[in-house]
Amino acid sequence: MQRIGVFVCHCGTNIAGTVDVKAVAEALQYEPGVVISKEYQYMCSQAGQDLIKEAIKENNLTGIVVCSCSPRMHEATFRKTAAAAGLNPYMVEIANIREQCSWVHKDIPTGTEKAIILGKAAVAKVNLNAPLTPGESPVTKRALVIGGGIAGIQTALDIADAGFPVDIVETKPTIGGKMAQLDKTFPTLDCAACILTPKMVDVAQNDKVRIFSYSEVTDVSGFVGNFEVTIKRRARYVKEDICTGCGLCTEKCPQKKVPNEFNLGMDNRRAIYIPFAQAVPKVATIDPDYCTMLKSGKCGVCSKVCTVGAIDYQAKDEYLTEKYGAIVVATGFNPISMEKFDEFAYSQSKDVITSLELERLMNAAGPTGGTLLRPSDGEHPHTIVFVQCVGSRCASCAEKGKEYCSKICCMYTAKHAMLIRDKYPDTDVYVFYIDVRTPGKNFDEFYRRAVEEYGVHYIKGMVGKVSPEGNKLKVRASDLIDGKQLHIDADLVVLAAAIEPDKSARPLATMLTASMDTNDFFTEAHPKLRPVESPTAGVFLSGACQGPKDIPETVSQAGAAASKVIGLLCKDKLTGNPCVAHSDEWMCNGCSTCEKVCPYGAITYQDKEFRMPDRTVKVRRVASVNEAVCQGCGACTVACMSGAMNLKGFTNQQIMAEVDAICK
Amino acid sequence: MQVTEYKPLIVAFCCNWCSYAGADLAGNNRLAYPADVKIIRVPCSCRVNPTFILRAFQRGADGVIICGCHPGDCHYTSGNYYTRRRMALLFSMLDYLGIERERTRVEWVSAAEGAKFAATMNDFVSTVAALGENKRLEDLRCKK
Amino acid sequence: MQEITRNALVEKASALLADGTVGRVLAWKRGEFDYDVTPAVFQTAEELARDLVWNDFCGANFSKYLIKETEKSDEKVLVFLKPCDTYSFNQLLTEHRFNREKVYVIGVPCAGMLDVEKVKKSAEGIASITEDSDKIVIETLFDGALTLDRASLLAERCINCKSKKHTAYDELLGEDGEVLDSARFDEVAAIEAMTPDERFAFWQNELSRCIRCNACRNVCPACTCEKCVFDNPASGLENKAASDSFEEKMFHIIRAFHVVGRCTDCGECSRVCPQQIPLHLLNRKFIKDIDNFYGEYQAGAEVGSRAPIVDYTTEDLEPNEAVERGDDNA
Amino acid sequence: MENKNERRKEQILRMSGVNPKKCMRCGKCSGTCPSYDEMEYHPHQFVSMVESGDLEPLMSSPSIYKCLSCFACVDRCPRNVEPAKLIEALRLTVIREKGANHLLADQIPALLDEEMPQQAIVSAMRKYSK
Amino acid sequence: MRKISLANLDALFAAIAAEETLYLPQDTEKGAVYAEWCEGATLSNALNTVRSPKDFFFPQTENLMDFKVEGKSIEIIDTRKECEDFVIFGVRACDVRSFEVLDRVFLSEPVDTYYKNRRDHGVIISMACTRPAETCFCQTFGIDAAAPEGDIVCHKTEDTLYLDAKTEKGETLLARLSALTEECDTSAVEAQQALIRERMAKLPLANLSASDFGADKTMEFFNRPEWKELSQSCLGCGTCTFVCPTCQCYDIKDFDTGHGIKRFRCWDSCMYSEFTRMAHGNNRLTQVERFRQRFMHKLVYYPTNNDGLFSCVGCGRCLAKCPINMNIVKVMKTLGGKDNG
Repeated sequence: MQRIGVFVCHCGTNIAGTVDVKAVAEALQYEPGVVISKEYQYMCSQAGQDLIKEAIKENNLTGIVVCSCSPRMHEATFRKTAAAAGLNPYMVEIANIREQCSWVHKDIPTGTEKAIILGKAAVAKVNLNAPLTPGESPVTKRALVIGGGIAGIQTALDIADAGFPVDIVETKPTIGGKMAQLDKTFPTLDCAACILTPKMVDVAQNDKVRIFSYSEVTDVSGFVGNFEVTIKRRARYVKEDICTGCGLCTEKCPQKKVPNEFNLGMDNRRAIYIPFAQAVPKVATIDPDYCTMLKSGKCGVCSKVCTVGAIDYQAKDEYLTEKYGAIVVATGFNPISMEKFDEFAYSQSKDVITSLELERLMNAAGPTGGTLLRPSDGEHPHTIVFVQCVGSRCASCAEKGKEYCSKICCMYTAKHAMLIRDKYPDTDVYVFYIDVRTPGKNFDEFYRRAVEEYGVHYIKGMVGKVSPEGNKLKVRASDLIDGKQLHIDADLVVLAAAIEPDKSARPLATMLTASMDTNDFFTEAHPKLRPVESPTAGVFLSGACQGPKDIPETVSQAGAAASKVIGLLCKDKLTGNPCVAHSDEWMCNGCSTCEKVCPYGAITYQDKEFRMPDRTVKVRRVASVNEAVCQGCGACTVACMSGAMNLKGFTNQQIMAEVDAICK
Repeated sequence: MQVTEYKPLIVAFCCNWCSYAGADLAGNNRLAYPADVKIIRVPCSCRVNPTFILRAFQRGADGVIICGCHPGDCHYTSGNYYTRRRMALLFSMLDYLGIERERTRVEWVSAAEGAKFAATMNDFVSTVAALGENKRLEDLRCKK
Repeated sequence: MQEITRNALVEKASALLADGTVGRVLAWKRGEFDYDVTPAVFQTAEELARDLVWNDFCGANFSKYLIKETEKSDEKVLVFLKPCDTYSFNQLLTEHRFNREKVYVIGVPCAGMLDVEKVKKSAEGIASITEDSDKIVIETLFDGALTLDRASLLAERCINCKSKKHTAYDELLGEDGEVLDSARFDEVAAIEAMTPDERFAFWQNELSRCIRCNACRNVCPACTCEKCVFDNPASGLENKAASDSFEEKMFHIIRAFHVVGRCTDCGECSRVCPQQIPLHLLNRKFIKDIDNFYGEYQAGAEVGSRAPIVDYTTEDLEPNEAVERGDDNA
Repeated sequence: MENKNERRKEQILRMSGVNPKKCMRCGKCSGTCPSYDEMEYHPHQFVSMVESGDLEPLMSSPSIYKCLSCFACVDRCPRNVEPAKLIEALRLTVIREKGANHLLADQIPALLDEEMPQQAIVSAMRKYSK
Repeated sequence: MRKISLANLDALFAAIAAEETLYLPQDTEKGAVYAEWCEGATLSNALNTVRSPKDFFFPQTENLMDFKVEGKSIEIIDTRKECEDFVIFGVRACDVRSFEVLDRVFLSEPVDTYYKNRRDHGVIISMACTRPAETCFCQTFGIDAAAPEGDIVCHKTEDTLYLDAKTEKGETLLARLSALTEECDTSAVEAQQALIRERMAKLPLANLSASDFGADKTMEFFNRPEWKELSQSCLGCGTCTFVCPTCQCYDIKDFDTGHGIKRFRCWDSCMYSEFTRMAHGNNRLTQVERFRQRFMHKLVYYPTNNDGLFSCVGCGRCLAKCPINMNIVKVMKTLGGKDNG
């Protein structure tokens, strides 16, 4: 039998105004198990907490019920109070008589009656509470970073700096990600390569970091501190450890007509290639879709020219399995497809391009060597129209655009406009915008410079239609400030395409049992307070996989994710949430139903020997819950027919006792 | 409409992450709903065993409502999807047994939907009040 | 008339006992009367020759017995399974309830089993029952012989047989049949078409007769819990009383719910109910709903399938719609 | 007066099914409108003026008849606001309040010429009649 | 001996029902059941009811008392109600004997007052069987289906019902019905009895003998190896015990209604794994033991404590209802084979 103390809080007049707290305390003192029932002005105050602590000690209480505000507010407080008085913190139950009673009911009789019932339910529950102790599990001191863009690189560097080994898995042949494709960066106009490539080199040279490029994660099992990850290393047909990256093969390869994805298909590369000069690892990769040797067995030029014998046509995909304590997702973003925006004629004209394509066109290492030329005829464009928010903030059709703001477009467009006006003062640059969003350090100043110093025409209004006519692009747009419709004959139209999470994110989320929002961005554990953690313990988020971000934000989030990982890897053992499922092995019949519903894979089955009542020994298949993985949702408890599976802290018996108390 | 004096007893199971927080928000915003609603906190709507629902009816509840995160928003990724299937089948069965379908309900209420929580409860209470006392799933022994 | 003769079963079983393939045989044993058949374990060819019976009253489904039987020793158990029994067999394998390696399954085609209650309703004082192609001849104690159509005496579950196809066997006697297009949901639909008041009255009448003997549960091949929640004082549900209508409703709703997606619709529950409550109509309602809501699913059609109740899609219908949908079906 | 205007607005919103609050003032409707230059008030202005209850100027402006009902604005609006439907509702409100059709069916034959597309006749009927 | 034309049966029932609640077997779609007689109800022709009439004296569930908890005090409330007089009509010889079996349990010291209360107020009108079934074996236990016991014994022929009072209770009731009935001799009844006995002798189980069983035979049967084989297909359900007219085991439990405790008793079955569970656990761990208990009780333990009286009456209900057709006849034939061929 429990010895329960009931503590009713007035919360000033918040509760006492609508609930007769004295009557509540009085009514509850006769409930089974209750030995003391008190009320006080503010239970959460130091004095209130002291009152509880004293009562626990004086009356040898085994459990307490606090009738107060929502447990979401002060459950943790009162658990600490109880613990300080030597009571197991899970012997505390809260009756929510503020948010769910005094604040929503008007008169005192009603409020009091309901408060008493809620109190009785809490008492009924505490009567069945059992002290709970969180479980412990060891931590594998190695981290995995999925994605080798700036987010992944920064996270890996920071983790490695703290002394923990870390692996980067990148699907592309090189790390670097989107940032490697950029020309300059706002608002300082640093050259992207100049600030990124040193980091790439750092990461390559750091002996704590292993880079698995041209690889992908194919399976994840385990749980926080103890993940087991299978990584598929795709065959690149070049021995990574031997290739010197001299590039001779990429010059001699006879297959020259392979669209160069690094330049977004605006020029061609060879079938054996190094994506760009500063690639890390700087080794060649054979594209099996185009290599004639791999496709038809005829050629072998690269093998002949390779002086170190790095070419291996027989290479196969390899799988390796590694253990990690933490996983960081840094899968990044892509611009959405512009195919469906007919009004902007993206599919009709080569001269309608996306901003990322413009980055390549302006990059010294790009297809035009850094000279801005029209893709259609290689002429110098004189009139350039930028269209903002293409597919962003788009509620109309989900299959076309995205409802959210892509966040980075305002700033990079200002950057583009400014760079163009700087380099080619003879061009007219129009930017059509809905709003210009510049919340960042030196951002608005940057945008104003584009307008004021560089003479970019910023027009509030939207482009309605782009129609190719001859070698011009007829742009029809509104100018909302001047109240007129503009007709511009443009040479080049640049669309600020919305960005979306990388396609690899969703299957990865499934493997990680990490949750995603409807846009396939990873969900944070808390949008404000835990922005770099996924709700799945041990999985962290870095960069644009969590939501649109610019480089400074990405880097700071990458650092934050790294510090969370370091915090985790520093621990030798993890303590879990004690409100987890528990299988009564004697009751379990081994049917595997619970295993199927567990979203965390926390339930496994094993054959165990049991000494039966008739003294025989029987081997039975029974479920066991990995308490470190279980998050305590309770899906298994309902799936279990025999009631063998129960949830600590929310047992069937406790919930039914609450039901009974409420329905008295 | 006829004004009914009947005060029904409503048991509401709310998931800790969304609906319970939604109920708290309704409280924060002082959005009134009848005191007939008594909330039981569960970690996830998928913790609600059909047994609990029947138990509530046995003990005299007139209506039972289960509130959880919106599909897709479950704190545990998939809990409310299981709730949805389980309750769809259970409610259909109760209806098949001739038990008034209005006495059971599932609503998705997010932590931000305090107003929806209050509106849902107001609506549910008045619906159940109109039906009157639960007679088809009652246990006579539990009557006062 | 069953296609395979009793002797074929005896010969097959005796041969497998003789060559050591199996150590025991689970089969039907003759009793006091022609309709009196008991599931039994046979150890020798003599016992088989003397007592094995295969006739129109061999309704008992052996699948569940395999749990107990396979634990007894390392020898293989020979079991005869009718097509409907094989679904239960697979479902139990899905739930890891016994070791497949320890069972030797012989599939027996089934022409449908007779309903003993129907037989007794049509004749008092039964001395003997014999078959004559599609007729059944009942010799009575006081009224002479009666000849009845076999079809008129078939059990409901056999009239609405869902499948003549064995979903699992090591060896098959005779020809295998097909999965049938049965009208098994018609009765459910008829109840759905009633008004709520009629439905309530119907079930009140049926379920109030329940005496809580647990025959339905104990015979059910899906009810294989180590300890049933209704027997477990710790569950908070244990109650032996057939006290008032609530307990029976609770028992039958929860029991049906516990076998959702696992019930193969073998019909044993209705067969054994001493009060003749059509319990299969509860389970079938769930099966019908699952088919309607989540796509057709037959428990036990294969080993290892995932029951819809432990699965989901993000597009599932809402519980409040489910009830509406029930109407459209009516 | 205040009330009448409120009722009118409510009716227009109900008839059109448009929620002008969804508008984010991007002006893509006006940027896309082929009749822009013919209009005194432009599609985006229709949306914002209806929202602010500024109905009189719109109803007395010839702009409401300049809309071609080509639905380009409806198609391209990123927020599903559907300005053309709003304009149509305004038009209908004007005609209804006048108590008569702007154009009667028997007036039409005289206005027809061979060049006129069938579509224009149909949309004219819709545009000028109750 | 009195008689009444079957045509006047309704009048007879009405006369009884005028003062006492009358129950008689009535047909339903799912077999015959005892139900209260009301205008228009007809007597079933079925041999017997699906459930035995033991419910009248020993109902399946019965509230014994209530506890009311107020603060820290507990009040005990006696919920017994004074039972009204009632008449059960048409009880077969086997079932009449079952009341004797129950009486010896419930009316021996300490007397079960709940049972006695109902027993005192019940009048049993029995009915001789004319068309016994193949499952009948009452004669094995010395019961004469042609001459049942009871307060009033009835014989039904083609057109007439003969009534003969055997007890004081019966005589009082029959006297009250004298206006409807007329005095007659016993010749028609004797003729019918002869026919019944002839039929009984021809039943398939006519030669079943219980002579091997009876008092003080525990050691002879307890360790017999056949129990294992007999019980192996037993499902452990309670069907046999719940349709049995003589099974008298019950469980007493408290039910918390939320505003008080109801102490009730309900039938229990020795076939259940939870039967007579005690603090240390169960005393019969396997189905073999539970199975053996039931039949040993019927055939050995009960006779040992009750002057050799068997607590099986051969009604055949368990033969008809056992899901796997295992029953006392098979047990007797297997274990007591000496006289059973």
